[in-house]
Amino acid sequence: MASMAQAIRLALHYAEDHLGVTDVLGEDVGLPLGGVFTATQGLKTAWNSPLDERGIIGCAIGLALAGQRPVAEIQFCDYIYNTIDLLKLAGNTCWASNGDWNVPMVVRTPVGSGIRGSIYHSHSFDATMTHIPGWKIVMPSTPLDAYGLLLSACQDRNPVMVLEPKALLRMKGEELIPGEPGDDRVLSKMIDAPLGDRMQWKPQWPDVQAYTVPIGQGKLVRPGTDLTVVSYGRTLPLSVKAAQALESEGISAEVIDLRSLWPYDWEMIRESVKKTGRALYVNEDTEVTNFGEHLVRRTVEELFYELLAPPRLLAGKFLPGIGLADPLEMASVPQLPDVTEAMRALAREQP
Amino acid sequence: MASMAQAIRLALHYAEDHLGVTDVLGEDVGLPLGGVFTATQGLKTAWNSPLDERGIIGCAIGLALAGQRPVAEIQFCDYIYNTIDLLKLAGNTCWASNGDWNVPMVVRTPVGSGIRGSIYHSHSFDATMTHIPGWKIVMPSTPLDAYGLLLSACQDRNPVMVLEPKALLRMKGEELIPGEPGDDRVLSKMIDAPLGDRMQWKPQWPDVQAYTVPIGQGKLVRPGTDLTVVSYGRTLPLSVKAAQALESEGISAEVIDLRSLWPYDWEMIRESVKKTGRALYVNEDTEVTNFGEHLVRRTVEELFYELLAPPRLLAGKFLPGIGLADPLEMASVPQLPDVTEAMRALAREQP
Amino acid sequence: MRGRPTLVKEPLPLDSKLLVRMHELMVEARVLEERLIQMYRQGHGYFWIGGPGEEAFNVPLGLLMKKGQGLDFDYLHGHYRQSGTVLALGEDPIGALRQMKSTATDPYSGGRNFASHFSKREWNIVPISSPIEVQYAMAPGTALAQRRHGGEGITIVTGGDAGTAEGDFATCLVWSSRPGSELPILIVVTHNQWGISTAACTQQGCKIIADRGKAFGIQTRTIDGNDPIASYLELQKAMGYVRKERKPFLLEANVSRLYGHSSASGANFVTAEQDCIVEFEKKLEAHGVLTRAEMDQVRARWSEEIAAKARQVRDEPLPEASTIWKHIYAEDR
Amino acid sequence: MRGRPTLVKEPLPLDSKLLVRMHELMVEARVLEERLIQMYRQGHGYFWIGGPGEEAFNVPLGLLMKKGQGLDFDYLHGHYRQSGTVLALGEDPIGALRQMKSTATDPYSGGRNFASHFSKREWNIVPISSPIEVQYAMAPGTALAQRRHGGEGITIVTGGDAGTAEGDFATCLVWSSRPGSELPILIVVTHNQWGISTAACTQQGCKIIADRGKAFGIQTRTIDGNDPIASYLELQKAMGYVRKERKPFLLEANVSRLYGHSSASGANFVTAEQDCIVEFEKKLEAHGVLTRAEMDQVRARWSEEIAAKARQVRDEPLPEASTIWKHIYAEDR
Ligand SMILES: Cc1ncc(C[n+]2csc(CCOP(=O)(O)OP(=O)(O)O)c2C)c(N)n1
Ligand SMILES: Cc1ncc(C[n+]2csc(CCOP(=O)(O)OP(=O)(O)O)c2C)c(N)n1
Ligand SMILES: [Mg+2]
Ligand SMILES: [Mg+2]
Repeated sequence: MASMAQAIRLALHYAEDHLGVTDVLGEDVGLPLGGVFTATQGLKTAWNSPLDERGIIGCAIGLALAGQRPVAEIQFCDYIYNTIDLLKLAGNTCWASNGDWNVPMVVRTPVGSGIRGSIYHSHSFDATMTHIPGWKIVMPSTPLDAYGLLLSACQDRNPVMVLEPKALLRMKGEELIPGEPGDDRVLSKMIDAPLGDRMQWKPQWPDVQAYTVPIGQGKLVRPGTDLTVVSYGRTLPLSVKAAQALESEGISAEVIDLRSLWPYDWEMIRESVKKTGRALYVNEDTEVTNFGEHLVRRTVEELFYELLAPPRLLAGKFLPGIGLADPLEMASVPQLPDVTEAMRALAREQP
Repeated sequence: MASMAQAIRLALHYAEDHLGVTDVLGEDVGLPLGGVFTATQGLKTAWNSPLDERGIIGCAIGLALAGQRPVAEIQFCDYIYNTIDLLKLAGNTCWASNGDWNVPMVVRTPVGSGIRGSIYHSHSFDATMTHIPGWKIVMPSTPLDAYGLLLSACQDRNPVMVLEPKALLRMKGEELIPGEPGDDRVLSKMIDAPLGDRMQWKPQWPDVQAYTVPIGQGKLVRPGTDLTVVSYGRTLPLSVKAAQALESEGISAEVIDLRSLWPYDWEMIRESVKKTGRALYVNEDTEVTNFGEHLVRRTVEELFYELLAPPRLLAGKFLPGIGLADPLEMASVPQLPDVTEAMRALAREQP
Repeated sequence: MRGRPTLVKEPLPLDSKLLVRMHELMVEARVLEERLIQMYRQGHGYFWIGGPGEEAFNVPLGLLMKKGQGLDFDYLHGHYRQSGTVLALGEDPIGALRQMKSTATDPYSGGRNFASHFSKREWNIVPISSPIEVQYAMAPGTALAQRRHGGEGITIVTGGDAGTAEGDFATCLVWSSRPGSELPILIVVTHNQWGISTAACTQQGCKIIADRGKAFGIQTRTIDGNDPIASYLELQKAMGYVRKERKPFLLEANVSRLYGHSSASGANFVTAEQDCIVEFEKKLEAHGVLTRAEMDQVRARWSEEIAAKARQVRDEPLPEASTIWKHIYAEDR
Repeated sequence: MRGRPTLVKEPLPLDSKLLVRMHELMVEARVLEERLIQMYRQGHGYFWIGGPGEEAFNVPLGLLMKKGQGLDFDYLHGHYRQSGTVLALGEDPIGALRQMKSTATDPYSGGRNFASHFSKREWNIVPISSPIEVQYAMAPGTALAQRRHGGEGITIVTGGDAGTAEGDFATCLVWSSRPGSELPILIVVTHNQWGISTAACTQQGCKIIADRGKAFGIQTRTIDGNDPIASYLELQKAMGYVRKERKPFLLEANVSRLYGHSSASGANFVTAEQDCIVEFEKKLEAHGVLTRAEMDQVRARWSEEIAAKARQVRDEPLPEASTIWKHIYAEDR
């Protein structure tokens, strides 16, 4: 099964061939590297940009205004913070021009911890991004969702931010992408660039098919009755694992993979929380002015009287960075024991 | 009584003379203008910078590292969004160097709506800023608090962000700044730059005195028993007015001026909400991933079982901008009737 | 009584029909701006900013643009002093009045944005936004699309002198001159010596802004933007180069700022700066292209016409509060 | 058997004691970096990035710096290839090993930051941070304080070639050259022709990066940063100018990148690029400054010494989890 990085590559290939993607631009996305996470290897429209994030986002906006379909990459979301004004501009251009112009661009950027990235390769971007109006924002936790969400993003008439959880980029999926060969080694031979000189290498693309995950649709990953866990990205598989572990303690947790952060599937959350009366939101961004706090707010706003316990947030500590040493990273962002414990505590909480 | 703009000027003057402030830098802060809101007129260390916000924040960091005490101005917070990475850097330098370096800088920037600023002179910055660790963040709603908070900011060994509510900059206070002459016309003659040629003009500074508002301390502006309203900046006086109006309906609202957004006076909020059982958070930043949502989260996290109704947030609509036309601005951010209605509804809410 | 001025013999280097047209548009633009200022003064608008003093450059720019939608035509990434260009493209001045008044009919933003924040997709006029210099970061995008597309369409980006201190100006130079990927882009700086209250000479170690292009191998030129004839000829050359060679050109135009920065600084007429229309009219008169009386008539005609439009706009409704929810996203088609 | 090389007669332009010292430090830096790479390979660190290939430039830079704390001394706003400079200032290499291993004893970040992210307030070494080019935006701040303070202290900022595409590089040029407020700052670009996998020639329309200073009236120079003697002499001149004239100088040094970008790209030795130590050793030998045997000894000595330090570091503890809460704020004093 394809890894998430391979799934992204396949999606972009499909989007180049079928959805009119004209440019995959960013630092080191073209030859010879094909992206620091290999996500853009072999793509025919990939080209290396100058080392200038403002230029990358600016150029993508310009391309989009000119009717192209750019997919821009910011190498790590840690380096996107000098472009927030431009992201806001991309998000307000349609509104500011009263609908005259639209900006059909996609930005992809790896986010989060899990690869020992230290202070500047561990940032999360969901809190900052969900505060910027005019964008759609997605964050897959499986290769197939990455594929399906990217295909949706590349067809949207609005700017779409794709947050790619670094920790999951190399993880293989459990579902085949339509058209993907069943054998991983075969897939790798076809689309992974060889070591050494790649300038002559050409990928052999499998005939992948259209498959879209509509933006705004969550996924009920695991049904349950005692509490609702809503997560996305790196912490989603942890939530599933924790739910599995807690089964033996008689705790039945329902787990929702939000997948789209904006717009998001409130319907799915609401139905679940109405059923369980307990909600835990899990993400790894720092916990002050965090998107999970928005979800907590909405939960109390609309479901207060149906709650059996306060909705909880488990998120990253409010620290200036994630330290490199193992004990530091482990203590800074939610790990499996933290998720398990938070779920257990909420399930058992009594007034 | 001094206006908030005058109070800021007096504070910076005091800080130049007594607290070691070395540089008041920013676009048009020096001669001849003294700031687009007149807040830096007549200051001896004020100097005009190039039109480059990244340069302003970068230079201020460098000055602070070199042992100076810079106070940087970003002309409108709408134009600070290309410097978020640098703000993050200022906030993480002490932590990243394990305490070796500190960054004693102050950044001042006008925020919010209320002057018909349209899309790019109406932004709020409290949500974005409270998500950046390592900073202290204050936002006065009266001239005296502006004075006292600035004096604290200029003595802090850490970066401090001062958010100045545009709508209140020209409002006069109800309390004298220590040393301020009682007569407004006298004060104006002394410290307001004349129209016309100012190159030769020198202010005559009143002998203002030390007065600090400690960072982290809220102010209980109005005691009450039925609900707690926590606000800051432009919406604080609206909350007070609404509370006064609701008195006649038999609703007794306690109003807290948070003043410091980070760290903030949780103690004060907690005691109040414990007493009233109802909490309304009011600000004008856009409402998704909003700092008020953090306060809501903390409220349910710690006080859930003492609440009589869900804590509520009244904030700006999640829109790409604030439109210029009157009906648009009015509909986009909380106005007096909105605050009054939100308070009334919360006070009357029954399960 | 002043006599008829002696006619200068040597002919002007532009066709007199064109000169008359340029004059007409410059006056139209000036009258429009003066009306906008008046509207501000009378409370029919919250804020004024605009282009009086830049007509001699902006009008020729508009006349020389290839107007239309899509890659075969010119893209304009302008800033808030661009009225002369937009009028020269053929825009009805009523749009600017409507935007000033924030009416629902405002064709550029539906009452949302400040005056002089034009936007017109039909003519490749990218929405003008208030933040200084961001247009320089975006312009390489449309230019890149045009490079790929071929043809003669080019991208034009404009901004002020003080703004070149923002990194985005450098971004534009870097992205426009990548070896083998040079872009068909005309990079314009209108140099009026000011950034709000801050004099250029106190901030700019770079005396000639156009020189910043040289290290990148970009063709550069600094011109007298107060002279519409020089502007026309220089723009023609520069745009011709960009169109044909498909390479960047950096053009710095020295201009005036005739009503100060904006209404925030009073919007009063500044007598110390050269007025391009006065100078041009002297020249037109001296060369017998137009008489004083004819020129007075042009101004009177525009004053009347624009006053009438302003009256029309006065009664137009503001946008409904509920419209804030419109166009956050472009709908699917 | 290779015979003793013929001695070159004409003397080298630097004192031989200095040459021996420079060689010593260059070897120390190289051995340190090779040890760091080895630690990465053996799992004693998560990530390596560093300066092998830049020793010929970085060592003279460190030797010529005025070392100390405060405005009278030089500030260094470096980047992640600065080990040669830091060692030349007299730093014990064990600090770099500790940072590589993320131990609690890491003197630069307490186990928080990546390798080669030095910080030492005592010597005005501003914390190196990972984002490319932000140091160019901050450096004018320390330089401005020094301009005001007077004396001979200057600010030095360094970064790579690809990074000059960020607007912050332009910001540095703008802020350093304000008329009447010129800053005492040495702006360095180490040009290794690469930004990770991207070749400079594919991105830089600006063939000579130093030329970007010219429009700002900044003195500029492009030098062979692989030659420690040339580097020393050129740095001496440039730093002397900045110290005395209190004006900016932009110095571009062509250097090699001998182990690729970082451990992310394998950290393998690149044979195609010039190795400054090999070249320097040839010269030292040819001029009779050091013999092959002496130089081999230098390397052996450092290899041993640094290996011993690495063994020492191996057993040092990692920071405690609870330390994450330390130093978010500087405590009041
Ligand atoms: C990013 C940003 N910073 C600050 C401002 C406020 N501002 C508006 S115009 C202006 C001066 C612009 O000067 P210049 O670029 O020379 O253009 P001019 O107005 O002189 O035509 C400033 C500082 C802004 N609009 N955008
Ligand atoms: C703002 C930012 N963008 C991207 C990166 C990722 N990155 C690290 S090093 C590098 C290349 C730097 O090239 P150059 O400036 O030439 O320095 P060199 O590594 O060649 O010395 C990139 C893109 C980063 N660290 N910071
Ligand atoms: Mg100007
Ligand atoms: Mg390089």
